Amino acid sequence: MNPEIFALIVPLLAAAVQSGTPVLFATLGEMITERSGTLNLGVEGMMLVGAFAAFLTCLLTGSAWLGFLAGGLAAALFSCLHGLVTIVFLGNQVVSGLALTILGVGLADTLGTPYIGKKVEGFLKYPLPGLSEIPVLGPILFSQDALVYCSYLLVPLVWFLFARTRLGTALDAAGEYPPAAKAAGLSVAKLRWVGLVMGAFLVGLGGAYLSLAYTHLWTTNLTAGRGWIAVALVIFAFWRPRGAVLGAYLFGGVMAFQLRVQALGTNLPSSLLLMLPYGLTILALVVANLRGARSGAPGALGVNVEPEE
Amino acid sequence: MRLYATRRQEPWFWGSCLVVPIALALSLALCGLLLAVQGKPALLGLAYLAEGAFGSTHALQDTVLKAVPIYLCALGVAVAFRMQVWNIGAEGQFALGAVGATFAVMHFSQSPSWVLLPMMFLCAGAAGGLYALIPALLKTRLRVNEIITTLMLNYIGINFLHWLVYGPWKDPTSFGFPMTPQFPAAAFFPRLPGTRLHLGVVVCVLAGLAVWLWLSKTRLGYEIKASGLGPAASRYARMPYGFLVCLVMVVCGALAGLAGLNETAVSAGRLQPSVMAGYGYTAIVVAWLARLNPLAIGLAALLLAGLRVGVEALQLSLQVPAAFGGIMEGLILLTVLAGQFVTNFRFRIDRGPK
Amino acid sequence: EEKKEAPKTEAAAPAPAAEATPAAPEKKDYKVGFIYVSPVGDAGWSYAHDMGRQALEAMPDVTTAFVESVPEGPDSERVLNRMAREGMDVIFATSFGYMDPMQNVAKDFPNTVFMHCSGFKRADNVGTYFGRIYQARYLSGMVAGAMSASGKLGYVAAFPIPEVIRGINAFTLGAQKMNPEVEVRVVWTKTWYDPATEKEAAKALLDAGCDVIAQHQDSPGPQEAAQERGVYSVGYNTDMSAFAPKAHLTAPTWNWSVIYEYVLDQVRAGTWKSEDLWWGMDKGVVDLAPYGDMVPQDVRAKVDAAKAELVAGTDNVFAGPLFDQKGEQKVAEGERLSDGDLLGMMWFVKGVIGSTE
Amino acid sequence: MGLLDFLRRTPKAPVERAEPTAIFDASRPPVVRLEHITKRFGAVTANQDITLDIHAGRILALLGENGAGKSTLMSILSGRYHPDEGRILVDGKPTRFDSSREAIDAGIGMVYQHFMLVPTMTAAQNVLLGQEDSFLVSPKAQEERVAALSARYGLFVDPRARVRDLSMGERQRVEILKLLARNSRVLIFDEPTAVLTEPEAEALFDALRRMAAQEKGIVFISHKLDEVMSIADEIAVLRRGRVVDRMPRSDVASKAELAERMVGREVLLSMEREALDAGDVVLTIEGLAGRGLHDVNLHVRRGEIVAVVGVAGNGQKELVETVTGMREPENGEVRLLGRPWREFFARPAWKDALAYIPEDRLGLATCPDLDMVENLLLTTRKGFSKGPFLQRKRARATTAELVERHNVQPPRPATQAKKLSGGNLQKLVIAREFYRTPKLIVAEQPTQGLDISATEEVWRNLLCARENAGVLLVTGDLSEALQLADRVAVMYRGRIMDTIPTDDEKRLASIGLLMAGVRE
Ligand SMILES: Nc1ncnc2c1ncn2[C@@H]1O[C@H](COP(=O)(O)OP(=O)(O)OP(=O)(O)O)[C@@H](O)[C@H]1O
Ligand SMILES: Nc1ncnc2c1ncn2[C@@H]1O[C@H](COP(=O)(O)OP(=O)(O)OP(=O)(O)O)[C@@H](O)[C@H]1O
Ligand SMILES: [Mg+2]
Ligand SMILES: [Mg+2]
Repeated sequence: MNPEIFALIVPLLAAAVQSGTPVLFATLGEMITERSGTLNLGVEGMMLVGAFAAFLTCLLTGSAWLGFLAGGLAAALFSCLHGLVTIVFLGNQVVSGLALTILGVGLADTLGTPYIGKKVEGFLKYPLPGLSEIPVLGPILFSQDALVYCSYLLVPLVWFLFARTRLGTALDAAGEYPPAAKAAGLSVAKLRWVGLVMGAFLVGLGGAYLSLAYTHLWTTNLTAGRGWIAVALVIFAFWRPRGAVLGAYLFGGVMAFQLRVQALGTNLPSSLLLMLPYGLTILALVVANLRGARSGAPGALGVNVEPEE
Repeated sequence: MRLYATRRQEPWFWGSCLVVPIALALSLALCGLLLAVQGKPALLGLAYLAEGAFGSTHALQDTVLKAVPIYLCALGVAVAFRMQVWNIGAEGQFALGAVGATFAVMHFSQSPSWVLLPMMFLCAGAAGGLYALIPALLKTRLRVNEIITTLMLNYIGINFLHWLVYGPWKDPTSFGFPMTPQFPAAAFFPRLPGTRLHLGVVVCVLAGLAVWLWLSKTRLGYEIKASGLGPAASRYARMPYGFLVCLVMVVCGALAGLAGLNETAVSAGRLQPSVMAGYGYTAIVVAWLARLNPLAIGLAALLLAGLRVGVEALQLSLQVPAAFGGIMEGLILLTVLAGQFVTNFRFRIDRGPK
Repeated sequence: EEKKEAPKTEAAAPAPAAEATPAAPEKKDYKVGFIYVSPVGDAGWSYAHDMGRQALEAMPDVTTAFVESVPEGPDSERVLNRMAREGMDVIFATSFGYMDPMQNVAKDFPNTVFMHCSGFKRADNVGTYFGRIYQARYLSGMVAGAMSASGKLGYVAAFPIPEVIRGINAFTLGAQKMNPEVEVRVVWTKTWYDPATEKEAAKALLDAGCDVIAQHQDSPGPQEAAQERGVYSVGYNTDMSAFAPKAHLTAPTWNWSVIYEYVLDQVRAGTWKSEDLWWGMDKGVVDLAPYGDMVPQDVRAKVDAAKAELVAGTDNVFAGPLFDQKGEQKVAEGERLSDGDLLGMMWFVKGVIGSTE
Repeated sequence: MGLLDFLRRTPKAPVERAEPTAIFDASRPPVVRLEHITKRFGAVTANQDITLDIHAGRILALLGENGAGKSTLMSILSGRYHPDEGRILVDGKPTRFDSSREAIDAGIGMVYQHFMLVPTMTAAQNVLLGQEDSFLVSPKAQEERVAALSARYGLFVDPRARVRDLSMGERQRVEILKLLARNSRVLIFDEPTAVLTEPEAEALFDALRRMAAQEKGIVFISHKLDEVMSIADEIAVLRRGRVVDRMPRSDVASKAELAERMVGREVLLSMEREALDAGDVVLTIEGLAGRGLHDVNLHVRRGEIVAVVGVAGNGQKELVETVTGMREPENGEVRLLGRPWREFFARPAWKDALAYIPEDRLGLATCPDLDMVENLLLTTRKGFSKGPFLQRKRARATTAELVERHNVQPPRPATQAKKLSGGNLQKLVIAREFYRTPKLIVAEQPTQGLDISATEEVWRNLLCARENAGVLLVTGDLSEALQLADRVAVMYRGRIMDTIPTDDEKRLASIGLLMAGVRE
């Protein structure tokens, strides 16, 4: 094929993978949480908290991996507020999640102000020896940073969790029809805690990706709405891991594409170009529905489980 | 011994009267603590906050005015949520409402106020409503999840507004800045005599009443509720589910559109990107906090508006960062939510074996 | 000839920093309010203004207060109103969108001095101010043009408003001064502060063959992208070299305290009157950050020479002949764009590739 | 294994059952003892000071009218509900169950009346939910395990099928398999046979007897007195939340006696049905085909009841959905009250037209979260409208009246549908649908789960309704069909095998074979 087209397309796809990765982490995380029945709209807030914790840890310890872990842990800890309000006190999940976003943004901003403009080494590009030399695929998939490779592993892992483990089945049951889970002797409250915290951990990793691998610096508004995109992509993915990959890379790809269209010179107004990723997401969903895809929303998503029910 | 919670058959009335104040007090105490941690005087800070929100007629008017767009959006969102249609697209519908209002102004700019204002209402409502119809049709015709479409349409709507003000609708005399020309005086909302309160407040009251009447007293309102609670049962009872979805979406869009009109016509007096201030998202919080009840939505909107206005006073007096407002808001919401538990459940202690 | 239109800079005769306001025996405490569009910690626009505010705070009889993250719509009017009510003597509004709200509020508080940054509406008690950052951009463009091997420069831009477009043009003209064949590619992100997207935009430009990245945005995202690819970059707002020591050539920077101190001196002296302050390098409101090590001596010399001219008050940045993107002549040889034209500049000069929408 | 094989399968020789008296040893303590249990739901007292023993090796039948508190009591035993007062003794030791898990661990398992199944999971996953012993699970191994289990107990389900695609009968089987897969000491079956076919029920009883023989304690709840008479060792009768009677099976002489002890009055156990003159045709189905149906022909006249029988999942659902306007006929013609399908359903009248009593009472016929008044309004709302407004006061009064007339418990119109017992909910639905004075009634399993007096009531209502209406009765209960119907249509694999008048004894004998798809 025409090498010039490759020269354009390969970096575009590589960019799609990279800009899709933080969203992918977050989408997978939110997916786990939602499949256990908890709707957590605090993704944006948790991502920010995770991004900040990761950055701070990395700054203080100098270890990128510790930072990465800290990002996940911080978000997981932060999500416990949501668990407290919705699982223990049975408060409305929508409001609680939104409150979490508001709170998380506020916290990250307030705590992070002294660190604005600081820089960390974080994760650098690490082309995998051998694999990165594969033509086309190499530069796209295997010339990324270590966290991208982690995300490759995460997808089958999440699939495996739900398809092949006792825990995954139980989480699904707690999200689909809690009375059945209860009657089978499972503790729905516990399962929902597990789903929430586990999911939040991944969401936090998504945030950590932003501050450690994507930008290597701390500023306000690092997530810039990516948490919301993740929430949307969970639906887009029909609550399935492979859909999340598709959605995250598609979204990242279209975003990168529209920037490249501009860079190559166009007279199209930027506002119209910026509609592209959102419009295409809708379009993709419409096509999927026309082809008869099932929504797959957990039956008890967002519904609290009362003590006696 | 073990503590049990069982659901009350009826919500505990006195409990619900107490919960909000107690939860508020609790979260305010937390906020005070946070202030103290930052080395600011806690009590004084809270006093500034309260004063800034409700402490004077000025402050009260500020709060009420700030609550207007929140209320309108939240009311609309509540209508959709009542039917369990998860419209989180009030933000985009708000944008389209603003665009619609501007369209009216541009085409009837020579008309007197009594022609122009109704036209603005009409166009804003229609634009917001029709915009909301897109996800409604996608949902009913193609079964596309509305959460995702409405969210995406928010971004698209805002970019559409941007395109207009950066492009075709840009005021040639604005030195290139993204804004339409100033609206004529006839397009401004009349004020209630002696105050800064304006027509928008009246619209809120009327809209609230109408929605309440509609939802609780009419057959359509009943059908909306029933379809929301049991889509299968509503199909069984031959309720026009698709039509109802479209209807609630359009109403929600229209109300959000009116909020957009309010923001463009009242203060900005022209369409510019900064009319978008995230009320569409705030509305979701408010609607749920008030459990979709129109009156309670009013109170919740005032509470949130007051908080946001008060935080500005706090900033001005104590120089706490703006993000602190977010922390306070988040904490208050979480405590109030958790507090509602005692209105719905009673505790029992079991001293049985084990 | 240069000052044929508008900016009544000559009114600002007294050198601002040196002025010690002799004739103001009033022992009054002056309260000054600032309203910012973003958090002050953002290391960008609001941060630069806040440095100016801190300079005021250091003045003996001045206290300052600010409200940050105020959306430009109706909220700003309320905040301005509150500031005026609380008895602020001078209020600075630091974003374009505060223009109309400030006009509305100023009507009700005739004794308060209002200063609006970057707008064009004035009133008896409302003055406007701004800085000629394009001068510094012109210089940074010269550096970039000289350092580019490919002759393709990338520019990550926020919003298509005259301020940004003017900057892109000045940058391009500067670059062309060093390399007439140079072209500047523009990507709009429609964000002021989204490091990841802005970095992505820079990468898009790099993929399109650019080898120097400039930005009109507050985040250091584009700097990072340049450093990672081993090419050069031009920062903005403040010296951004910390983010990309190997890439950072220089950056146009702000120093708002010059204007703020001047205004306050005028107010204290009782001589303040509504005017438009559009100050440039000559007054020190804008400057160029120190060059990176990689900038060779001959380039530095040329840029320094151009800078000296600007500091001396000769502003030839937009001197003719100027052609627009399509090659049509906009400014004839020997003429120059008026300030009015500059304020509303919505076209790209020849050599810029991109849309102005 | 096909259904045919299942039916032809020679039943295992029933395990010899020892004489109850031989097993029942009064000196032996009960496995489980419920002591002074009281449970209230707000104003409703579901259980009042109940004391009940469950003995190993014996089958205890729990009888009682709808809403008597059977399910609640057993839910307490299975750890789902927490009693307000009283305690549970397991092996004489006081225990408290805070969750089903603890009850399960104590060896108590329950088949719930309202299925506790996860609709999106496979039958196998549901059966083994919460019981896998290793962290990793293999769907294949699970399916094999469940297939073996289901074959063993003659409760056939496809282990790979998702529960949401299963018929009610199949779901019931999954629910029972779930319990059988555990090794419980006390097994509670809350109306397990309501949606089982007769052979399936027989297979289940075999299993129950075998378990009892192995010293399991078994509680069996049913409204079908035949079943109770044939399987119980002991019988306890609940009324209005109290145990009002308790007896060994051997003390009861006949079904009629049992019925009387249960209801407190004499109950007719069969219906007198006089044939009425058939009137106009109210439902015509000609050549209906598509979506699982093949050339279905049927007509129903005013004054007659036509029963559709067959094993669940043979096209009854599709037929009913078409007739009730939930899905459009693909091929063939359907006419209701003389009007073509499209025309009829374009603007269906709420009154004097079609009434539908669906099998799914909680999700379809009613909305669980609405109260009785609003549930009444579901199908009658047009009758309570004045302009755009709803006459809620009038609706409340009507509801109160209907609730009283049909003896719905509790008689508070503000009660949410989900808080009604299954039988009472059905009464509410029937009250509502008959209030519409329909001309065509489609009733799907109308007495499933109803107590005998309620069943009697429904039967009487249906027979009575014939005078003005034609009735299409879809039922899995052959005896019900024979009691009520004038003609019986047998469905198999989407076809109507035959339509037999109920007075044609000779042809009726072949129904069993027809249901299995065999035509001589
Ligand atoms: N969750 C609940 N909330 C309120 N009331 C309830 C609840 N569950 C049951 N009830 C009430 O308790 C009483 C007993 O109900 P239960 O389900 O135990 O009856 P049942 O004997 O099983 O009846 P059926 O034979 O119809 O299944 C009924 O009056 C019912 O309305
Ligand atoms: N979950 C359970 N709870 C209680 N008892 C059970 C359970 N599962 C099986 N049993 C009892 O254990 C006995 C042995 O079970 P098994 O499955 O080996 O019987 P089977 O081989 O199918 O029947 P049989 O040998 O009597 O023909 C069964 O007869 C049954 O009574
Ligand atoms: Mg029951
Ligand atoms: Mg029953």
